[in-house]
Amino acid sequence: KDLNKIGISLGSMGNPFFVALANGATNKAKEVNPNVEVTALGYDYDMNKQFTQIDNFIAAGVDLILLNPADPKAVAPAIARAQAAGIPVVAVDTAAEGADATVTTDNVQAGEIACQFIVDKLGGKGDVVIVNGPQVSSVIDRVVGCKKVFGANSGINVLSDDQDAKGSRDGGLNVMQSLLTRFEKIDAVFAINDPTGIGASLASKQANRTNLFITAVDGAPDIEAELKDSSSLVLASSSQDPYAMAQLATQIGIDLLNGKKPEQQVTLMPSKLVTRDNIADYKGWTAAR
Amino acid sequence: MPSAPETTPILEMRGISKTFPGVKALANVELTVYPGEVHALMGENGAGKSTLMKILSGAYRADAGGELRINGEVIHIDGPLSAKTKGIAVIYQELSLSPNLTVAENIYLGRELSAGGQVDRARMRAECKGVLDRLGATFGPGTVVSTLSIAERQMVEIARAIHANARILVMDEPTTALSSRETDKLFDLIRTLRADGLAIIYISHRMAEVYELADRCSVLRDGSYVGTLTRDELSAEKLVKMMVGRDLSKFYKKDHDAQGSRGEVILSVRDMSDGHRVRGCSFDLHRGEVLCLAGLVGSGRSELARLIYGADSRKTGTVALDGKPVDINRPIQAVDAGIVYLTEDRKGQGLFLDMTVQENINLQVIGRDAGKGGILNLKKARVRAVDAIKALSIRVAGPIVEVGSLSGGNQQKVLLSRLLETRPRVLILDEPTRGVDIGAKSEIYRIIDDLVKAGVGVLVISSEMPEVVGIADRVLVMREGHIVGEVGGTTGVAITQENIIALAAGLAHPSAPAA
Amino acid sequence: MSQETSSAAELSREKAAANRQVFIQQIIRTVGMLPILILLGIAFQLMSGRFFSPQNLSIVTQQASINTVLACGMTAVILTGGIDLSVGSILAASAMVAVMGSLVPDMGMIGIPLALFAGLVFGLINGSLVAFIGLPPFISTLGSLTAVRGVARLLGNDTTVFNSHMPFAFIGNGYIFGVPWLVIIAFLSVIVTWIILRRTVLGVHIYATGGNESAARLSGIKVWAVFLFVYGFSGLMAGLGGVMSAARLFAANGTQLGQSYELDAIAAVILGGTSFTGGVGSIWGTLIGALIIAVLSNGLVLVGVSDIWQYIIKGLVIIIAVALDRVRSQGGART
Amino acid sequence: MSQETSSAAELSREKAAANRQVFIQQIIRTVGMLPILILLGIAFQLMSGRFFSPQNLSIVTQQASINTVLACGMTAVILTGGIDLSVGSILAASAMVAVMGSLVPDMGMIGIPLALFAGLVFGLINGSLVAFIGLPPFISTLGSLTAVRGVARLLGNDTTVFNSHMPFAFIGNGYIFGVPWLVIIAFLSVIVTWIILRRTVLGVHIYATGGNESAARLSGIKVWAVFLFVYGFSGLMAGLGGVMSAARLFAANGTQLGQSYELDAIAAVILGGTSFTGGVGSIWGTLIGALIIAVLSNGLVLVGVSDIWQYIIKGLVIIIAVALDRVRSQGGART
Ligand SMILES: Nc1ncnc2c1ncn2[C@@H]1O[C@H](COP(=O)(O)OP(=O)(O)OP(=O)(O)O)[C@@H](O)[C@H]1O
Ligand SMILES: Nc1ncnc2c1ncn2[C@@H]1O[C@H](COP(=O)(O)OP(=O)(O)OP(=O)(O)O)[C@@H](O)[C@H]1O
Ligand SMILES: [Mg+2]
Ligand SMILES: [Mg+2]
Repeated sequence: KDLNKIGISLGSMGNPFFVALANGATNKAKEVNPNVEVTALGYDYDMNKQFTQIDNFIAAGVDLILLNPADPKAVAPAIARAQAAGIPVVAVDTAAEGADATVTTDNVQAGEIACQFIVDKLGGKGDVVIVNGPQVSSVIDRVVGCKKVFGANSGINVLSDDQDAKGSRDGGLNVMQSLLTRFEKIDAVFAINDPTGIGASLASKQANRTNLFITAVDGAPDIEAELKDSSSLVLASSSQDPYAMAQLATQIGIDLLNGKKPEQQVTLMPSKLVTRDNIADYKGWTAAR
Repeated sequence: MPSAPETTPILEMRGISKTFPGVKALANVELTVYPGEVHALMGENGAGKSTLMKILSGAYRADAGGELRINGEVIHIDGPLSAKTKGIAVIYQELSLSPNLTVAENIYLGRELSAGGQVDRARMRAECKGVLDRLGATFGPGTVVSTLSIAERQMVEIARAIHANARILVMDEPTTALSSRETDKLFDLIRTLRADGLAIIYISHRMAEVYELADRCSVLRDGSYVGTLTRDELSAEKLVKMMVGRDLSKFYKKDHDAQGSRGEVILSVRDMSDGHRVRGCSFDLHRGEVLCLAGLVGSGRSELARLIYGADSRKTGTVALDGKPVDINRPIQAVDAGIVYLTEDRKGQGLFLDMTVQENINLQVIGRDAGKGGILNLKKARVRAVDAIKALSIRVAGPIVEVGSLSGGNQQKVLLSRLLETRPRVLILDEPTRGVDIGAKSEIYRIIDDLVKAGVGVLVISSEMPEVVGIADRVLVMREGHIVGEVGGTTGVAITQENIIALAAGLAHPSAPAA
Repeated sequence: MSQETSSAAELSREKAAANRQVFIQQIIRTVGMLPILILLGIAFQLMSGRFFSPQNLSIVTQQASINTVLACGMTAVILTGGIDLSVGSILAASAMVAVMGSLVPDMGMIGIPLALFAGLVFGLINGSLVAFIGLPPFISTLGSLTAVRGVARLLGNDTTVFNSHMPFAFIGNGYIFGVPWLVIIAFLSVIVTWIILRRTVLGVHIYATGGNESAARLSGIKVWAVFLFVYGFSGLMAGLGGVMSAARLFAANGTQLGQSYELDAIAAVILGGTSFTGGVGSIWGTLIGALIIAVLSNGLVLVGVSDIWQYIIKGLVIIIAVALDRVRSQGGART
Repeated sequence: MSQETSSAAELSREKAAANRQVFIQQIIRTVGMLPILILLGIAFQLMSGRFFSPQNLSIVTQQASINTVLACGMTAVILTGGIDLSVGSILAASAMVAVMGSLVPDMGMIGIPLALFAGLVFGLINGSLVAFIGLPPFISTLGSLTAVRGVARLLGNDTTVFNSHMPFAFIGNGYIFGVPWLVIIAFLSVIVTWIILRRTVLGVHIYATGGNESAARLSGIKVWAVFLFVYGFSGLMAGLGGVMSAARLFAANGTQLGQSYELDAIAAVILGGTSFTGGVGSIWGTLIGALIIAVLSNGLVLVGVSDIWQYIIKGLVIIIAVALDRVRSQGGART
C-alpha cells in the first residue's frame, strides 16, 4: 500500500519536543513518498479532542496514524476504530494499548538516571524536591523512576512531590519560588522536564539560593544552552531523541502498511544523561540529519 | 358618596416609615383610600410618593412599626406576588416591562395561561385583545414591546393592571408620556373603573388632572404626611401651600416680551426627513423665542428633534445656524455648533445613573475645562456642580451623590443643568417637565424664560397642553411626520388648546402650514 | 372624523408591517448563521472532496454532539443574562462519576444517573450562589470552574479511570437506524430545551428575567427560581455531556477532559445569535453555532491545514461570521 | 421664618451627614476586599510562619505583577461594559516578539518597543472590531484569543525561543532600592491607569460609556474612540506583560505562555468590585484582587497544600470572598 497521508496526534504542538517528533516523521515519510501529506495536530491534553482527531483522520482517509496517547489505556477504543478502517496505528513517546506498535523513551529509566545523578552527587544524603507536572503517563513514569531511586537511598529526604508546575518555565519559576520560601534547605531538585527545570533554576538564582542543583528530563535545545552556561544550576538532563523516535515509528508504520510486523510490540529507546561534561558531544533535537 | 365615612376604607396605611441608607424617605406616613374613589397623591419631587407605593406593591419593605389594612383587615405584604393576590396593581413611574417579550406575554407575566403544561399564547393573545381594544390601542397583543413608543408601553402597563382585575390600582404619573388625546382616553377609562368600584391612587404633578379627576387628595412633603383634602376643599393655593410650604406667586412665568425679545432667525431647518417618521419638515426658530412643537404621540416630534441634533441619520434636509449651513451628522457636531438636545428618555438615554451628580453635570464641558493632556479640572467641576445645584434648586445631599438615587424631578434638573453648562445657543427640550413637580416646573419655566431673554432660541416639545399654551410664543403642530400648521406668533391665530388640538387631529386648518 | 379613522387604519396597517418586519428579523436572527454553515460545508467539500460523505457527516455531527448538549444549558443561562464557566469542569467530574459508577458490578448502568445527579448538584450550587447570595454569575462559576476541576481530579486521585466493558458504551458508539446515539441525544437535548424555552411558562420567565430583571421581579416572577433552574439545567446538561464523553472514551480523567469546553459552548451560543445581555436568542441558533464549530475543526483537518493555521483560521472565521451577520442584519440591537 | 431657617440648617446638617455616608460607602466599595486580603495573609502566616517574611512578600508581589498589569487594561475594558479574552494570547505573542527582538545583535533593547507595539496593534484590532463593526466584545476577543495564539506559535514556528543574555533581563530579575522592577512596573501601571480613569476626560468618558452607552452617544462622546482606546490599552498592557514575562523567563513559547491568563485578570477585576455591566469600579480594587489571587497561589504552596486541593481551595476562596463582600455591603447594586 502506498503512503500518501499521515495523521499525527500529539500532546501539544507548541512543545518543541513534539515539533521535533513531527519533523522526524515527516522527513522519514518523505524518503518514501516525496508528495506525502502530513497533518500533525496537538490535542492539548484533552481526551475527547484526541478521539475527535483520530475520527477526523479516519474521515480524511489517512494511511497511517502516529499518536502520543492522552492515556495509555483509555485511547484503545479510538485506536480500534482506526484499525477497523484499515489504518495502522503507532504510538510514540507513550505506550498505547492496542496500538500496532509503540516507540517510546524509557521514561522510568530517564527518571532513574536523572535522580541517580542527584543521589551520587549528594553522596546519598540530602533534602530534595520533585517539581511535578501535569499527570500524564510520561510524567508519572519519570516520577516513578525517580522515586524508585530516592526510595532506595534512605539518606534522601523528599520534601515535596505534589506541586504541578504545568511543565513550563513560568510554572517552574512560580512553584520553585514558593518552595524555596517554604523549605530553608534544599540540596537538589528533580524537575519533570527541561522548562520546569530552567524555571526552577531562575527562581533559585533570583533568591540567591545557589547551593542547590537541578536535574531534568528532555535534553531540549534550551537545556543545551543552560548546560553550557556555567552559572546555571541545571547540571544534567536525561535526554530523549524525538526525531529518531519518530523516524523509527514511521518506519515501523510503513512496514506495517506493507504487511511486515515489527520485531517487538514496544520499542523502548534508552535515555542518556546529558551533563556539563558530555554536552559537547550531544546531538540535540534540532540537529540537521 | 365616595368619602362617606360609613363605608370601610379599602386601604389604610398607618405609621409607614422607610429608611434607605442615608435617606429617611418616609416618616410615619398615613393614607386612607375608599373603594370607588380616585385618590390623588401629591407632593414635590422626592416627597416619597413612589416609595410609599412601592411599599404597597411589595417592591420595598417598610421599616417595622407600620400597619396596613385592606377592607379593615390587617395584612402583610411580603413581595410583589402577595400584593398582586391582594388585588393591588401598580403602574410604576419607571416602566417595568420586558422589552423582548410580546404585549400579551407582558400582560400575563407572572400568571401565564397554560394548557397541558404549555403556555397558551393563542389564548393569552385572544383574551387580552379586549382590554387593548377598550384602551384604543393601535397595536396588537402579539407586538414585541421593544418596538413600541413610550406612550404605547405605558398603555401596555395600564392594560396589564386592568387585566389583573385589581381592586386597588396605583398609577404613578401615568400621563407623563401621553398627549392630550391619550390622556382624555385614559381619564374616561379611569372614570369607568371608578364606577366599577375600584380604588385608584393617582400620582401626578399636573394640577389640572387632579382637579379633573380626584375625589380626594393626600399630600406628602419631605417624607411626611401633611393632610388630605376633599374635592370641595381642593384649590390651587391650598394644594401648593401644602406641598411646598410656601406660595408660588406666578406659575407660568413669562417675563420676556413675546414680540420684543424675538430676534432674527437663529436656526432654520429645511426639508428634514428620515424616510418614514418625519417627512419634509421645514421651520425657523428665532433668537429669544420659545417655539413649541405640539402634536399627538407618534407624530414624529422627537424624531424631528433627533434628526436636527444628528442623533439619527437623515434622508434629506439641511440645518442652518445664523443663516450659515452647518454640517451635523453626529451629536458632537451639534453640540460644537451650540445646539443641545434634552432627551425625553431620561433614564435610557440621558443620565448616567451610576455616576455622581457632579460628573453628570460636568459631562459635556469637562473637555473645555480640562488642562493639558485632558487632565480634569476637578475644582472647576465641583464649583460648577455646586452652583448648578443651587441655581436649579436640586434636592441632593451633595455633588458626589449618585444620580440614580435622586427622585425623578431632581434627575431631570441634573440633566437640564448638564445641557445648560454648555452655554447653548439653541436648546431643544423634549418633554422638559416630564415627571417634574410643580415647584421645579415653575423653576424650569423660569430658566427657559431667562435663556430666552439672553437671546437663546428654545424649541420645546411637549404633550402637556397647559404647558404649551402657557410658555409658547409660537406653536408648530405636527401630524404624521408633517408640520401641518402654526398658531401664535405672526399668524394671528391665538394659542389655545382647541386650536392646537384641531390641527393635531387633522380637523381644521386655521392657517397655512409654516414655511 | 372619517379622516381620523382612516389614519388609524393606516397606522395599524403600518404597525402590522412593522410587526412583520420584526418577525422576519427574528427568523433571520434565528437561522442567521445557516448560510455560513452551508458555505463552510461547500468550501470544505470543494477542497477535500470528502466533506459531504455520509461517513464524514456522521463524524461531524458526533463531534458536535457534546458541545451542543453543553450549549443547550448555556443558552438558557445566557438568556437570563448570566454565564456558566464551569461546564467543562462539571463535565470532567461527571465523566469520572460515570466511569466509576459503571465499574459497580452488575449494575454499571447506575453510572448514568449518578453522573447526571452530580452535574445537577454542581449546577444547583452555582444557581444558589447567583440566586440567593446574588453573586455575579461570572465570578461564582469561575470559582466553581476551579473548585470542581479539583474535585474531578480528586475523584480519581489524578489517575485515569477506565472501563473497557462500559455497560452504556452504546451511547458513545452505537447507532439507531444508522444515526449515532450521540447525535440523537444532542438533538433530543435541543428539542427539550426548545420546549422549555418556547412552550412552557418557565421559558417565558427565563426570557423575562433576561429582558428586564427588575420588571420580572415586580411582576411576581420568582427570579431566584429561574436562576436556580437555569444553572441547575446547565449543570445537568454538563453531567449528560460527561456521560456521553465517558461512553465515547470508555474512560475519564480529571485533568485531561473538558478543558476550556466552556469557551466552545459560549461561542456556539453567541454565534447562534443569543444576546449576552440576555432576553434575546433561540436554541436553533445555538445548534447552528455548535455545528459551525464542529465543521471548522473537521474540515480544516480534511483539507490538511496545519495545527497553527487551524488556530488562526478558526479565530478569523468566528470573527468574520459574526461580522457578516452584523453587517447583514444592520440596525439590529447590539448583543 | 426663623423656623424655616433653623430647618434649613438642620437640612444642611443632614445633608452633610448623608454626604459623609456616601463617601464612606464609596471608600468601602473601593477597598472592599482589603480585609479579606489581610485575613488571608494572617492565616498563611500563622500556618506557615513564613508568609510575611520580606523575601516572601517580594516573591508574592512579583508573582502578582504580570496579572496586575493585565488587569489594569482589563479594568478599563470591563468599565466600558466589555471584556477582553485575548490578553493571554497577546501576552504570548508579545513575549515571542520581545525575545526575538532581544536577539538582534547590539540592539536587543528593541525587543521592548517591538513587543509593546505588537500588543498595541492586536489590541487596536480588537477595538476596531468592537467600535466600527459593532461586534460583541466577547466574541471578537474570543476570536482573537484563538487567532493570536496561532500567530504566537507561528512566530517561533512552535519552538521555544530563548536568550540567556537578555539585555533587559533586569526587568524580570533586578531590583531598585530592594524593590523588584516587576513590582515597580506593575505599580506604575496601576498609577497610570488610575490617572487615566479618574483624572482625565477620557476616564470620565470610559465610565460614561459603560454606564449608559446610548446616553454617552447622545451627549456627544465619541464612543468609538473610547472603545478603540480601552482595547488598545488592554493590548498594550498585555504587550507589557509579554515583555515582563520574557525578561523573567529569558524565553518565550507560543503555546505554553499565557494560557487562561484572561481568567486570572478578569477574576482580579471582579474581585476588586468592578461591575460586569460597566460603569462602576476602581483600579485600586483591581490591585487588591490581583494580590488576593497571588497570595492564594503562594500561600497554599507555602502551607504545603497539594495541587488538587489548591484548586478546590482557590475556587472556594474566590466564591467566599465575593459572597462575604456581598453580604457586608448589602443593598449594593448587583454587579
Ligand atoms: N433605592 C433608593 N435608595 C436610596 N434612596 C432612595 C431610593 N429610592 C428613593 N430614594 C429616596 O427617597 C426619597 C423619596 O423618593 P420617591 O421616589 O419616593 O419620591 P417621589 O415622591 O416619587 O418623587 P417624584 O415625584 O420625583 O417621582 C428621595 O429622597 C429619594 O432620593
Ligand atoms: N425603536 C422603534 N422601532 C419601531 N418603531 C418605533 C421605535 N421608536 C418609536 N417608534 C414609533 O415611532 C412613532 C413615533 O414615536 P415618538 O414617541 O418618538 O413620537 P413623538 O411625536 O415624539 O411622540 P412623543 O414625544 O409624544 O412620544 C411611534 O408611533 C412609535 O411606534
Ligand atoms: Mg416618583
Ligand atoms: Mg417624543
